[in-house]
Amino acid sequence: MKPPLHKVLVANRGEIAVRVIRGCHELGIRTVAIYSEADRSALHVRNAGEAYCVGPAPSSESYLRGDVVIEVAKKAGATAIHPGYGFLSENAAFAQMVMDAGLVWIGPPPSAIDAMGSKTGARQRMVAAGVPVVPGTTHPIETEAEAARIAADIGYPVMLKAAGGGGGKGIRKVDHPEDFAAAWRAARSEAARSFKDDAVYLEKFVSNPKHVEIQVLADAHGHTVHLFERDCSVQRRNQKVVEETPCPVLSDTTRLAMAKVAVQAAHAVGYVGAGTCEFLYSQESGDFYFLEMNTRLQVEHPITEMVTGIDLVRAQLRIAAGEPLWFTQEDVKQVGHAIECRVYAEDPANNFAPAPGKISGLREPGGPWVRVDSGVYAGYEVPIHYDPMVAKLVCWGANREEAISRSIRALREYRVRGIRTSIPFFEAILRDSDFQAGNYSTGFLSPERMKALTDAGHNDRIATIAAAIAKYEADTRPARVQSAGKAESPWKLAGRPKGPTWRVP
Amino acid sequence: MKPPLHKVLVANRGEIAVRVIRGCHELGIRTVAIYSEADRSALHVRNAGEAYCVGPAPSSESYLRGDVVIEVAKKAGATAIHPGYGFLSENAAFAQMVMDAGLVWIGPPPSAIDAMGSKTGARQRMVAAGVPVVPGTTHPIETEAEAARIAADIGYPVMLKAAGGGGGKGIRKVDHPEDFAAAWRAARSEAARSFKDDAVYLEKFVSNPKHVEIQVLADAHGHTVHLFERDCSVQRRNQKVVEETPCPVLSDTTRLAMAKVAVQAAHAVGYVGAGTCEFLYSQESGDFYFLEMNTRLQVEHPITEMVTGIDLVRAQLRIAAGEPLWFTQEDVKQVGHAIECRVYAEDPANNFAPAPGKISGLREPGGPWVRVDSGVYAGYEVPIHYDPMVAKLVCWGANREEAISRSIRALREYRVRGIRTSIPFFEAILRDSDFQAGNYSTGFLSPERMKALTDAGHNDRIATIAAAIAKYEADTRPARVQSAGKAESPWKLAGRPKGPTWRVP
Amino acid sequence: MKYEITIGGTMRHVDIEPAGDGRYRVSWEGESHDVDLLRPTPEAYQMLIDGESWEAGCVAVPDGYLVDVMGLSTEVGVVDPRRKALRLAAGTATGMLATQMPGRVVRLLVQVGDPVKKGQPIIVVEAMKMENEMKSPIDGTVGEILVGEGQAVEAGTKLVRVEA
Amino acid sequence: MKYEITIGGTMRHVDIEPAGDGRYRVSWEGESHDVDLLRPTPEAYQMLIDGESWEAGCVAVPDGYLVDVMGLSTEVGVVDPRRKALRLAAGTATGMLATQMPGRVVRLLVQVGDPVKKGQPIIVVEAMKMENEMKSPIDGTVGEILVGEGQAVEAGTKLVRVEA
Repeated sequence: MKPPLHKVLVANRGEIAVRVIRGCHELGIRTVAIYSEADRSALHVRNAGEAYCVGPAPSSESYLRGDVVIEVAKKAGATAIHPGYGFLSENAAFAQMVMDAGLVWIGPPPSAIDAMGSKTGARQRMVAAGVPVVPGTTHPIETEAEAARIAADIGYPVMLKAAGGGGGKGIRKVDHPEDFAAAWRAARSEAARSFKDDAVYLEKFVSNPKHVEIQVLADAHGHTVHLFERDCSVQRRNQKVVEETPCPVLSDTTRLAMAKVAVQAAHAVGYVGAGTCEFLYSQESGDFYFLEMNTRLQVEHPITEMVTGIDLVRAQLRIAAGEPLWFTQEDVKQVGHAIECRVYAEDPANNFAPAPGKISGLREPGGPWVRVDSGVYAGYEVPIHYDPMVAKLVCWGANREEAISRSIRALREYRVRGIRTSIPFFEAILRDSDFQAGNYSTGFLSPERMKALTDAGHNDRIATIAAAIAKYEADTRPARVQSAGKAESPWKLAGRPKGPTWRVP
Repeated sequence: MKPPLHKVLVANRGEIAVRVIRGCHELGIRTVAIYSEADRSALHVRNAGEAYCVGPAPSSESYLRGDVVIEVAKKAGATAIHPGYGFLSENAAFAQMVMDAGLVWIGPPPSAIDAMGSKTGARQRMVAAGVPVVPGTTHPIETEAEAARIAADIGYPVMLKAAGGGGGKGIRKVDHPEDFAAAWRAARSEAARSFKDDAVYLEKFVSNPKHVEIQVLADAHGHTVHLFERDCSVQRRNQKVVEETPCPVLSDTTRLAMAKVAVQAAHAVGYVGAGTCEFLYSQESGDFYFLEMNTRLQVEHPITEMVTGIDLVRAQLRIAAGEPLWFTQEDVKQVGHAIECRVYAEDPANNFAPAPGKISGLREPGGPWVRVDSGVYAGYEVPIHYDPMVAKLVCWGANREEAISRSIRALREYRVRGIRTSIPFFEAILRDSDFQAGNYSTGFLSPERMKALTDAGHNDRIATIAAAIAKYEADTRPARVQSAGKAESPWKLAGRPKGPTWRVP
Repeated sequence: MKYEITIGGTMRHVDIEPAGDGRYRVSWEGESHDVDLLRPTPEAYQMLIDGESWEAGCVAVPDGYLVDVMGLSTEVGVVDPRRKALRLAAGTATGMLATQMPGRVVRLLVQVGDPVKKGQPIIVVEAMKMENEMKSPIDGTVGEILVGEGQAVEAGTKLVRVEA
Repeated sequence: MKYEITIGGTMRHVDIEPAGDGRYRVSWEGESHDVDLLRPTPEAYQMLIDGESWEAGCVAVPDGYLVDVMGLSTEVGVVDPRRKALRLAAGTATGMLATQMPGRVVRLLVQVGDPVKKGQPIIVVEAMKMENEMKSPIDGTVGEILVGEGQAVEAGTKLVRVEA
């Protein structure tokens, strides 16, 4: 590794800090972790080469203090900063400060972050670059005639939306031209009633959409490649919970068209490093529309790593060190299938209520093609201050069926004691027949389905037996905990029957 | 999965039982574990669907009791038996008993096990099938003239070996024809003195050999494919410790020639299922010689899985269920590089003395392309009765350098408290310059290298500080164990400085 | 030993007898199981139930256990009938609302003396950037409020006592 | 607090002072370190040593600790000089041989009264199908044999006492 990346400060916490530290260590790069006062016991502090406290628990006083982070980097002799995701990762001003301090910024140029930072600005740039965005107007339309003409242009179905609106009022979906006039009047009058403003605008209706995104990698020498797509449509409260690649319903033609657009979008803003273009994909029309570009590593980057064999963190580091891409688009192959489940410390059956607390016992799954990117360990107390995601389970399979069955196997091996997690919820999702058919959109986790998914799986028979024994042991031998093989010498056990033993006469 | 594999009894223990159980569960097959009285707390008992005790701790009274195993299988309603490796896996009589009991035997036909069971018998069959074996005679040679002629035939260097011998006596390596007469006399006279029998035979000397083996898969419909090779030359006491694929020194021509021979050997004995042909490969001549065929799954099968993407346990199950191979030889690709380190509970610095005992703390490595096939867990007591291998660490990389650096990273994350393991020894091996150059043979772990590999790495500075603090805490606060974040409410920590904190003025 | 075990609305009379070496016989109407128990780690109850391998985590809560099987928690009431008789004789039912998670009290929605319905939100606790409404466990009257707005609370902290 | 710390043949006078909140100042000739200690699990000493992150496992053994750093164990003698003075006044040096691993005693190679050299094999213990010769810790005479052939032993069992 080149001198600029002698020692990297990772300006993040949790599993992504652990992930970046691993990538650095594999390249022989030294690492510096930062931690808030609530994070002294965090796993990234244990795994890093060095670790320094940057302030109190609230992110605004620690992980978001760019000035402190740069100061620590310089005192610790770090030569570069990796921001992970979230926190300072998409802060162009911070990126500039890092570079001004003479440090390497492991991320895209501030200008690219800026260009993609505002949704409307990005939309205008993308339109100029020929990238498809959800068609429509963003300004109110004056007359019904003009509106009908625009609707015909962008194609039915369309949505009429109150310009001053929100909360579902003044919105009308129009399926056919013959319904337009009535819908126009209804929308305007409802808008006037609700918002005292009858201005209405028009947008293409994307029905049954999937959230599909394309991973791109660009070096500082003008080469940009894509690493195919991820389907991130399983969402709760606009947060992704299960991701997979390939997207089970995308045709090769659409996949490549979308990928081409993503590369084009990255080019248009002079992108360098790893980034992701998010699209809305209509399962009915097969059309797709650019939503935004995330100018950083994504949470779900591992599934792309699993099917392409390309280490994205290693790639970020090598690109930041100035290396040109060491492979071409033709070298990138999508092999097999990968699924990620984001393990949250929360209770899906209780409206995803957070469930921080001490992890009294932990056994992570292992074996073939099972990857756990964890930010916790047995004995760790999940703090109340940060995102509830504690780990990611990533499983690869030779095909989708294998990836699903392997994920279910791994989820059933996963033991987290002391806190509630979304682990059993994932098993219910992966066993859902619509999920198994690939037949799901961003509306997948509807209230009805949530109820079905969280009702299943409880085993009252086992709970009854366990509780009876626990009570009996508490009543008769309160303090006894028979640790494996500890109570007696293993030699003494020999010859003593234990458990049902069958012998052949 | 077909009805014959409704429920599988796994006639093994430890990591391989866990591995097979995982493979079954991924296919929706129910599992039955067996355990000895010393293994009630073993991980395979925890992971299986059902578990039954088959006898006392000694293998001969439990895991090797084929009659009991079959009885348990029938009582539990199992329809098939998977033997793992070791124990009953290469016992043709047991395989026959299983089939006679109306159960499916997940392994090759007894006739194939028998054919490969005796080394001399296998050698004769292989010679007949045109498979290369180490050239030489197995019977004593009468005269010097005849011996010299044979030596010239098979090519120098050759080994003269006392027919009645052992322990290194009566052995002479002969490099050139002009040295033959003297060596002949010396070997015969030493043989006569040592064993009262001057009979001597002759074998080709394979210098600087590598142990390379080929994985094969055959279905019951006459299709046999190979899954490329594994280099298993890093050995101690003839036991493999580190394996990798591809072999770093094999040319593509030799690789494919060796693979072709392996497929041929499997064909010759009517092989069905997963098997491995072991070869001795001469790095000097480039020649290779068949040693034996292991008619079962190998310990090191995961590295083949990692580079081919083919799940070998799943393949065994599908083949046993009667499925024809679902891919052709052309579909099998060797992608990237994989390394396995066998984690033993032993002390390499102390002549590999076994180190059973209680694992008081365990943190297995994770993250990208790191696979742990473990047979243990935190709190488990490694029993004294069985093989000391407790887990396997398997890392994949896009190339050999990446696989090595990832393995080192994973080894440094691996924490096993309470017992000694070979984990730090592996780091020394992977950092060895000869290993890194691929320049190693079966003689790699010489006494000199062992000394160098086990001397390094101790950090006296850290040990001094840790011991001083441990003593101080014992002297002042004997019972205090500050568990992460447990002592105080995390809220109370906020605002209180902890650890070095830098602030920008 | 006999216990009354309640899951959801269902109550069973369960009989448990030790069979030596960590084994138990657990029976109720129509069902009977041989259980071989091992606690590989303090929090894990690893059981071979008639040979079937199961694992559960049991955490004691008032009048029972929170039992975790494959990550799904179930509240299981366990009552020793002899003790139950004693307790029923003793006093009034009250509902104590405690928090299962550490966090910070954001808002109190009731005052002492307010009548409340079972399931009515009475206090809001924040953790991990999310507000969570905590509900009255019973119909009754707010008897005591044990925390203040803005106060940090740990798991298990008692928040509000509702009297029936 | 001052300790005499011995690793291999090297002895250092180490001074350790608490600095509050789990922090310590550890110094010896020419070196001085700020250490922020956390014990995330009972067996792990996680230390930030002047900011560098290290982890060690410490197991108490007679007169010191077996310290595991990155899987490599080092025997570290730790003596409180005040107590050492007391002990030196008290009696004779003896070498007690104990087993680090559970197993079975296969053979005794010495009898009480035999003179032995440091490093001389005196007893054979078997575990995991391997025989292991255990050696005398000091030059001296066999004072007591505490186990018999065929006997099962656990880790830490005292086997033979050698008197200097």
